[in-house]
Amino acid sequence: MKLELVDAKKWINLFVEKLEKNQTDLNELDTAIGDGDHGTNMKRGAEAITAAFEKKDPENLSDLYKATAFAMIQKVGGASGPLYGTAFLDMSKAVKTDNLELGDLLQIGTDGLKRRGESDTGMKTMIDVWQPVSDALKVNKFDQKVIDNALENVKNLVATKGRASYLEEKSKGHIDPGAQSSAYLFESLIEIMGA
Amino acid sequence: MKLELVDAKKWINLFVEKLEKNQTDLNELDTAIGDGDHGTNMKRGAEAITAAFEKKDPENLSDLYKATAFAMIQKVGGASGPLYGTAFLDMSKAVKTDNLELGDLLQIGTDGLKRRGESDTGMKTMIDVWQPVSDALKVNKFDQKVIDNALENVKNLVATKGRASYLEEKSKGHIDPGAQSSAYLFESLIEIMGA
Amino acid sequence: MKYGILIVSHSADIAKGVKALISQAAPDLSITIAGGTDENGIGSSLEKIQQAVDDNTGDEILAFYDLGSSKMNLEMLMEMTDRTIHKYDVALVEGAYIAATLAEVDSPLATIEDNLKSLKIK
Amino acid sequence: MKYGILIVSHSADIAKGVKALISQAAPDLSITIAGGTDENGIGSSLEKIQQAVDDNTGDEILAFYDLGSSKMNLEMLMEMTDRTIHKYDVALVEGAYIAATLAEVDSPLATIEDNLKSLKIK
Ligand SMILES: Nc1ncnc2c1ncn2[C@@H]1O[C@H](COP(=O)(O)OP(=O)(O)O)[C@@H](O)[C@H]1O
Ligand SMILES: Nc1ncnc2c1ncn2[C@@H]1O[C@H](COP(=O)(O)OP(=O)(O)O)[C@@H](O)[C@H]1O
Ligand SMILES: [Mg+2]
Ligand SMILES: [Mg+2]
Ligand SMILES: [Mg+2]
Ligand SMILES: [Mg+2]
Repeated sequence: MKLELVDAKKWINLFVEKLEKNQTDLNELDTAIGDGDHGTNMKRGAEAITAAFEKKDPENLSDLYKATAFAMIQKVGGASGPLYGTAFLDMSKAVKTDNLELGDLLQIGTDGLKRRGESDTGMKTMIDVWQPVSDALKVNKFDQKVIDNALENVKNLVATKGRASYLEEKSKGHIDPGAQSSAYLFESLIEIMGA
Repeated sequence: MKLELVDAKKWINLFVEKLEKNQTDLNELDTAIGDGDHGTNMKRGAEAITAAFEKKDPENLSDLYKATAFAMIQKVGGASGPLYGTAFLDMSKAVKTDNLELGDLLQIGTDGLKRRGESDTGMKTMIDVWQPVSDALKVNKFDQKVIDNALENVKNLVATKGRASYLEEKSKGHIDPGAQSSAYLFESLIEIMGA
Repeated sequence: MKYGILIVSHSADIAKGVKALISQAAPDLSITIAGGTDENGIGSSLEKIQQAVDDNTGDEILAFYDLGSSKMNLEMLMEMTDRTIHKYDVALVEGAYIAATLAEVDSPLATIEDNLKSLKIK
Repeated sequence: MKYGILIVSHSADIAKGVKALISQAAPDLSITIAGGTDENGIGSSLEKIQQAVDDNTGDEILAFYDLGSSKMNLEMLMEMTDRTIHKYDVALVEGAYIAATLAEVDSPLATIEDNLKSLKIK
């Protein structure tokens, strides 16, 4: 499947809503294995996205993803800023010439995360949600279960990237905050896909 | 030879005078191979020594060296503080039971420098003045030439301890500021020995 | 055993900033600082270190410093105090961050020191 | 070739303090800093990094950072700028101090990088 502008807008707006609603939960996850600010960071990013869309309503997919990327890059203030920012920026570039299949598009975003984070799956980061979601979309098997499984998997991992990696074994048993915010992103996607 | 209280007091007071007079020169030496504050640091120490002596006139050698040590430790603010401080503190302890021969006493001070600095001769520090002066005193051959030779030698060394060590080869050709302030200390000693 | 963290820096600003940074990851630890000279210039102050040790409520103290005179003053204090202070010759900011993160979750000293090993630069 | 120094830290205080500390040993270098978020909280700001790069008058820039997001934002900026920036994965305070000391006396890049090697911890 491919996303058209109107649905993609709904997607990002839903994501923004969830970030604003779940700020405290994200902070709590980050308190357990990080510095406790992921919710606050993403809330700042969410507000910046809304402000950017209000300032100039994106006219195409590329602009939409670019505005999302810039808001994240400029306002998040934590590692998730350049990470989400790079993912959306790479996606923005990719859709410029061609409205890609969603699985392929998200793979480009995932590759952006890997590049920016010098990381990969299995390190207990947001990548552990992005990658399975991209994979599932490529074979048209994407649903809530994919996200639930990814979060379940991430919970049991030992972190080897990001702040949580300093905790080594003790990072086990906690959901990675960036994985959770990414879960909100893709739950928003399910909602607009179902609609 | 041994130093009696009255002469030792003159010695330290002369040292204080020289430090106050030569603040700029010491800063300049430190600017070349360090952070430019050795004169300012030693001036602060000198003032604190004067203040301590005014507050309570030292009644014996041990008190004199101890007051000197504490003033240095508390007020210098640079590496030379704990260094001179340790040297004089160890000397203060040593003279408590016995008025030692000056060469032996200064050797105890020199050993204090080595312990505090985890350093030795040949590293382009104040030790390269203290050690030859102690050695010369032990064999009754101490004069200005000993100090001049020590400074000449220190100038040609490559620093391996203290800030100057980061400069490696480029530290060569400069007199170490701590060696110079130590030269003032021992030139003061010559002056009172001659008198 | 709850460890406290002691930061000794040539700069009052660095010390203050490190405390703010690591407090985020370790809000439950006692983190005390000694930065700059008595007059808040660049340098170090035995008195400030003494005060920071006195104020630290950790059972034992993990201590981090930046350069030469911070180290020597810290060692001087260690000879004078009866508090147990572990001094680490590691990167100041990064070492203090990792130690605080681990101490916050009650990691044993062996684990903390094991993780600091790769940060030894002094 | 006169090198400039760029300090990227999660904390505005750390950045300010490092600048004060290394300026003592390297008064002639251009040292610019990016510390904390846009609102001066703990975190990093691409805009501040951008500004610090713009303000740096060194021919090339030697850059030092503390943790994760400082690094990523710095790398992001490096992809966007045409200034030559050398980024070092070394201890922030100690690395910046040594680099500044050497750059101050016009040491070649090879010497500076050689001396930074033993401070690599990231
Ligand atoms: N190197 C990395 N690669 C991929 N993801 C990372 C990396 N470092 C951090 N993350 C993600 O970023 C999240 C933390 O974001 P946030 O709390 O906003 O940043 P910070 O750690 O700077 O406070 C982590 O939960 C993790 O998912
Ligand atoms: N490890 C050491 N061992 C012996 N002497 C040292 C050591 N480190 C520094 N010094 C001495 O201290 C002097 C510098 O003193 P000062 O400028 O007051 O301190 P700082 O380097 O902290 O600014 C040097 O010139 C050197 O003689
Ligand atoms: Mg965080
Ligand atoms: Mg953070
Ligand atoms: Mg100095
Ligand atoms: Mg100094």
